[in-house]
Amino acid sequence: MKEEKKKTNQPRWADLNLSNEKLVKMYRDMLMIRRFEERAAQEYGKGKIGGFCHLYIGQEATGVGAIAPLREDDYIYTAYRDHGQAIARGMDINGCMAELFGKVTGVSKGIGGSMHFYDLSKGFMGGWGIVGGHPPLAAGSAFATKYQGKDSVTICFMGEASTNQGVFHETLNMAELWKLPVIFICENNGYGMGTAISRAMAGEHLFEKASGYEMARGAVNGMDVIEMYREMSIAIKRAREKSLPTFLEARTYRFRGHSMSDPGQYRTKEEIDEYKKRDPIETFGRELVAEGVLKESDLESMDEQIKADVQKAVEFADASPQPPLEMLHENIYG
Amino acid sequence: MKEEKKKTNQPRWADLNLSNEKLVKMYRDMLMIRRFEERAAQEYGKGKIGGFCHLYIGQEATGVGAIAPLREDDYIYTAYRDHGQAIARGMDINGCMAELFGKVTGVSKGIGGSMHFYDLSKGFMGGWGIVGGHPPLAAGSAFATKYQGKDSVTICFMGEASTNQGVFHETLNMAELWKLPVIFICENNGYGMGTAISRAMAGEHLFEKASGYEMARGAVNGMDVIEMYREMSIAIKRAREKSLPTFLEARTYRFRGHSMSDPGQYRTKEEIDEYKKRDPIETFGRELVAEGVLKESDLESMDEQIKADVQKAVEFADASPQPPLEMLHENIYG
Amino acid sequence: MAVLQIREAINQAIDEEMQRDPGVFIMGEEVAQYNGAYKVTQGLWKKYGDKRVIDTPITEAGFAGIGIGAAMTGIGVRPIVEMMTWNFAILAFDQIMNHAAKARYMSAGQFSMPIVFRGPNGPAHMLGAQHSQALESMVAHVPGLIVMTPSTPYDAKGMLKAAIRDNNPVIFMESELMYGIKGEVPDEEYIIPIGKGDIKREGTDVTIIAWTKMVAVALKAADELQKEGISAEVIDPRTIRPLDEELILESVRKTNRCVIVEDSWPFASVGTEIAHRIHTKAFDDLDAPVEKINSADVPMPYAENLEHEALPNPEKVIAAVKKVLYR
Amino acid sequence: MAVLQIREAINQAIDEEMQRDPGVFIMGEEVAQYNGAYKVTQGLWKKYGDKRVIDTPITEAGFAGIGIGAAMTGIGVRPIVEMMTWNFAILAFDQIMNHAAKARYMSAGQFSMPIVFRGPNGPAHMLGAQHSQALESMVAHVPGLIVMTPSTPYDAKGMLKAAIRDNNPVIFMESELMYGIKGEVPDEEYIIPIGKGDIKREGTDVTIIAWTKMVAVALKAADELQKEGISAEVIDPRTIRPLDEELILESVRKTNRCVIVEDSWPFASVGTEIAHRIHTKAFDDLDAPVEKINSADVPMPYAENLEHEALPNPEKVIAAVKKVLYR
Ligand SMILES: Cc1ncc(C[n+]2csc(CCOP(=O)(O)OP(=O)(O)O)c2C)c(N)n1
Ligand SMILES: Cc1ncc(C[n+]2csc(CCOP(=O)(O)OP(=O)(O)O)c2C)c(N)n1
Ligand SMILES: [Mg+2]
Ligand SMILES: [Mg+2]
Repeated sequence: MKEEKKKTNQPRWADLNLSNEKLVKMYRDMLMIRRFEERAAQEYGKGKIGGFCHLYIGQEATGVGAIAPLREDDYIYTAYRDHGQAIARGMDINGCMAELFGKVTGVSKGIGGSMHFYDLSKGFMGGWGIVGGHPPLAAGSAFATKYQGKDSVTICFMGEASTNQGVFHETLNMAELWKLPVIFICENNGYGMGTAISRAMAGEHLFEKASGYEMARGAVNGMDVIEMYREMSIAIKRAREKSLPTFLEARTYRFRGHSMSDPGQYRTKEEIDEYKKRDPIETFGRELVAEGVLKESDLESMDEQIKADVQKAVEFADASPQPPLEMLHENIYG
Repeated sequence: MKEEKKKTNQPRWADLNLSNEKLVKMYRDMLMIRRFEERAAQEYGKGKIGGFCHLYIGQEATGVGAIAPLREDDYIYTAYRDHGQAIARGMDINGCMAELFGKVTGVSKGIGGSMHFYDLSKGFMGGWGIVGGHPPLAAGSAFATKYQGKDSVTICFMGEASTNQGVFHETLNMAELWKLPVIFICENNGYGMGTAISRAMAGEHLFEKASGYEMARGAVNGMDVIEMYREMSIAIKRAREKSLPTFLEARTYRFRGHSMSDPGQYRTKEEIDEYKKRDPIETFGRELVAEGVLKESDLESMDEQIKADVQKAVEFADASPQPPLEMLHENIYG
Repeated sequence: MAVLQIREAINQAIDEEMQRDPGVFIMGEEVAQYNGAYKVTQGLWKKYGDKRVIDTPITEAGFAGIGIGAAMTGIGVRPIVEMMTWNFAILAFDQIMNHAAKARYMSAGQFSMPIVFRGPNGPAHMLGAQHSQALESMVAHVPGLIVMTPSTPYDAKGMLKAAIRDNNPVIFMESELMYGIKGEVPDEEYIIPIGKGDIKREGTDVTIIAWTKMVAVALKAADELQKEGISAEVIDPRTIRPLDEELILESVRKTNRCVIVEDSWPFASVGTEIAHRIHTKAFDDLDAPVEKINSADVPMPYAENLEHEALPNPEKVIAAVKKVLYR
Repeated sequence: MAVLQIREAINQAIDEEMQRDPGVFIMGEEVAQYNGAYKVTQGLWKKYGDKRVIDTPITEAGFAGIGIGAAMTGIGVRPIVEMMTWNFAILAFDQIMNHAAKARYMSAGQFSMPIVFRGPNGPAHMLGAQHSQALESMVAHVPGLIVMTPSTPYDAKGMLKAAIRDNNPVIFMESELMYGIKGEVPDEEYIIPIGKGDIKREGTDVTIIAWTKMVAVALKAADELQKEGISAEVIDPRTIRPLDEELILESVRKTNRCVIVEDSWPFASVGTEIAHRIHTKAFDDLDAPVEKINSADVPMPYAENLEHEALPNPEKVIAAVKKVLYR
């Protein structure tokens, strides 16, 4: 692929109007997610983080590629596997780490935890724990912006297993019927906990779940941040300009267990290794170097910087206070 | 159509292995449903029947054509619009009328009412009031017979508007995934209460709702009892012999309001009249006469007999006692 | 003052709030072109059009969720979601309990949730088990929700206006059988605040607590009791959560006896909660344990005689009052 | 006697009943190949195979309904439906409340409903608001359902066997945090009948009522109280619906004081129901109003300190006991 491009002297993103700065930012965001979560896993092991903790490692290109083409006034919904998208949306990593630590300086003041990151000021609408529960909320967000005459777009990440939930179908029907500017990005990482997609879903092609509604749909390589960016740009244009929904299947893979407590015996080491060869960060980093956007040494120094930032985030989280006890009874009503 | 058949001197059901007796029974069942419900409407007007009462008038061919090819050990699920299917299954019209009257001699001893007819001995599993709530039960019935190694089939009637409910989709997915011997017969009468299908459903073709699951599917003229019989025979065979589900859209029409209290201002008189020209009972009656199965006078005497039977059912219901007060606390647990 | 049916009072509340605030809209099954299954939204579609009066597919969970998502964007959208009846809203309980009720808290106050879920609740007449459930006890169990249930046209209008203006998810429970009930409604604007109960009848010998349909039953019982020289005070909490505990306790401290009437099932009901608060907070003022009259603890039967037997009625209330008075 | 974890005791109950009756099967998310999200079904798939240990898609309403439909055919099929947690079962409430709970009644007894819905309930540790709900009060509100909730390996096994053999829909609520708790379980078969409570500790001065996780809290409190010379009786109703009212009343008539501990929200809870029955049926035996200790009336926060603050603990129980003893 790259070979071909070389011949024309054009990188494959030439048509995408992507500045080098933006390309580097996408790379950096992916790497930040990776390092942030590797560290979170360590801190979890030390007991600094509690409850469920679902890592995004392996899926970074999906989140970063989907979020990069958004505008600031767009909205993002996701499930419990939400650290990656939060970071991609530019949420402060100190606040993210502090949230995992259950501290009042966290993005949800320690009340939400790993599964419930929120930042309304950035249109980051979370962070939801009921499988399949948030897609209607995302459609509602699109409904609201359309109602108010804004041209904002809402995107909604969800796992492939959540598309078996009925309310997902209810939502698709209404999104198409009412022409809502919402994009459903189904992160098909092949498994819902320990269940391979083929054991939970009838039908060959996940994206054809949208076919009964005649919704614009398709699959994309979710391990490739550029391909994600490309397909999302099209879908965002459709949503923003024509107020039409899209269902996008992003084929990806999670390198870690479902959550921290998952022994992961339902897939082979070979399968995991196969996917690791397609590591979205490494492959994109190599490509950036090959295309002359970055130097090998840039990658290294960037990594050092990111690790230092993550280290600071851990220190920040650790030093932060827990929420005051009065908070137990605050924000129930308002 | 008939014209063509005439040329070959073969009725169009020649391939269906239908005896004249069976054909006459199908006609009689449809007429019985019609007369039973016309009378029920009258009795409702007199205050003999309470609550909701959803008439099947106009849709008789769907129920009769679907149920006629069943075996005695097959199961039937339906929604609240259940009188027609109950009668088609051979449930006693005295018991049916008495149920409407809320009498202890009713098919559900007066506890169920119009929406909740049951006769386990005939595999008639009801009679459910939550739109979209019963399809999973029907799949469960198919699951159970398959589990027990029986080759029974379960059929499930539902309105077209109920296919927007999420649990319907959950059910379709599992029915196909687990290869359950269940047939979903979606009675598409064009309206869910006052809402035309196009205002509630995205996508052109209702039956394509099953496409994402790659389930066998199709549409059939639900105003034609023979076509229903034909398509159902194929689906039943698929279920019984291969343990595979089918989703069948039966295009039909209800001649009356959604329930007794419906002013029905959402459709035109012209539309209704157009469909009445295709009255499933009249057209089939004419065809039976044309094919020499019955004489015109047979139709008339049959109608007289049916009306007399319905009259007796009303008298039976009227004369029957209400359930004894102790029954209030019976059958909650067992 | 105009004399309105409850359905008209609710309609006016919606209409006025839609007029006042372009962010208010209503969605639900048959609310638009059909004018509402129970004609509560009569005329609104004609007046406000497709954009603001929206017929939904039959997908209670889905459109509840769309309403929730719309409400929490924080861009001035205030959905009213009509549930054709609360029996069907059970399908949306996950959306209501796990999403609407928790978004503000989980986000540490970032999200506001200006949404009303409204529709008829409780047994009507001969609708059978699946259509005859009074579900206030279930929703009132959940912190994050507000639960209101009016008993008169006056209350219905003032309470619903408060609900629509509130920034919390409000469960607003009406009654099919009450939509036709008439009463005076002022021409000028008024609001009945959330959490404010009402004395529907003053009395001195016993407190009868009831809401929605049961208020009429309580009042009927009180009239009968008056003839026997027993003076009953009838309290309508109007808001179930948060409960106007002070109003209730004050009355019971005066009368020292209490009967609660509700048409829900008895086990762990709102009435149980109210009784509990009285038993614990007015223990020394009570001359008899609180009596509760409920619908029978059974799925509602269709047969008219059994349904009648299952429901609370003035006779049962009178008997309970006599019991707490040891008569 | 073997010493088993609760998860093992539950596993044994399922295993033995599957062995005994080929009509018994189990379905749910991750119950088969993964051996259960909390390893409760460990080894069963290996032993019984795909036919009887069935991994479902994530469709709580759908597979609950399939279980219900299978149960009511009356051809000897007895499904056990595992809910990964009860928080997710809210999605299936329509199936459970409107279908499983009502089929027998609406059909005037034609249908039987031999089905168990089981899984962990209540707050675990730092799982946040959507994953930390104790929902027994909601399901126990509904006639037609049976609700059981064990607190020891012994109870878990005997109760679950009763549930599986019963012909009614049984809601069987366990607890993530308790799966590892150990206790003695007889080698020979035994059944603990539905509706039968248990005295977990005898005492004379006060009755503490608690179930599942809260039994341990109550026992801990009782131990502490003993040191201060206060003798607490700890009652575990085990079955929430139908409630072993006699056992409870008997104890309270003896001790004249009662504290209820539950980790659900307080409003219209099972504890409220129990308190109400005591207040009304043992009114004259009570020396103080019943005290209730609940989880805080809030969606559960994630932060460890706040979660701790929200939950019942022995200290809170001790304080409540002292309150009812006027100490
Ligand atoms: C309604 C509901 N059921 C079950 C669960 C437990 N659960 C959490 S994540 C998960 C798997 C979801 O898989 P998928 O949608 O593919 O997302 P992924 O975890 O792969 O990102 C399950 C079963 C839940 N949180 N909510
Ligand atoms: C969950 C639920 N929502 C709403 C209703 C009220 N309702 C009863 S029938 C009906 C229309 C259903 O239409 P369709 O499925 O097309 O069946 P039809 O009545 O045309 O036979 C509605 C909205 C209900 N009974 N259950
Ligand atoms: Mg997945
Ligand atoms: Mg229809």
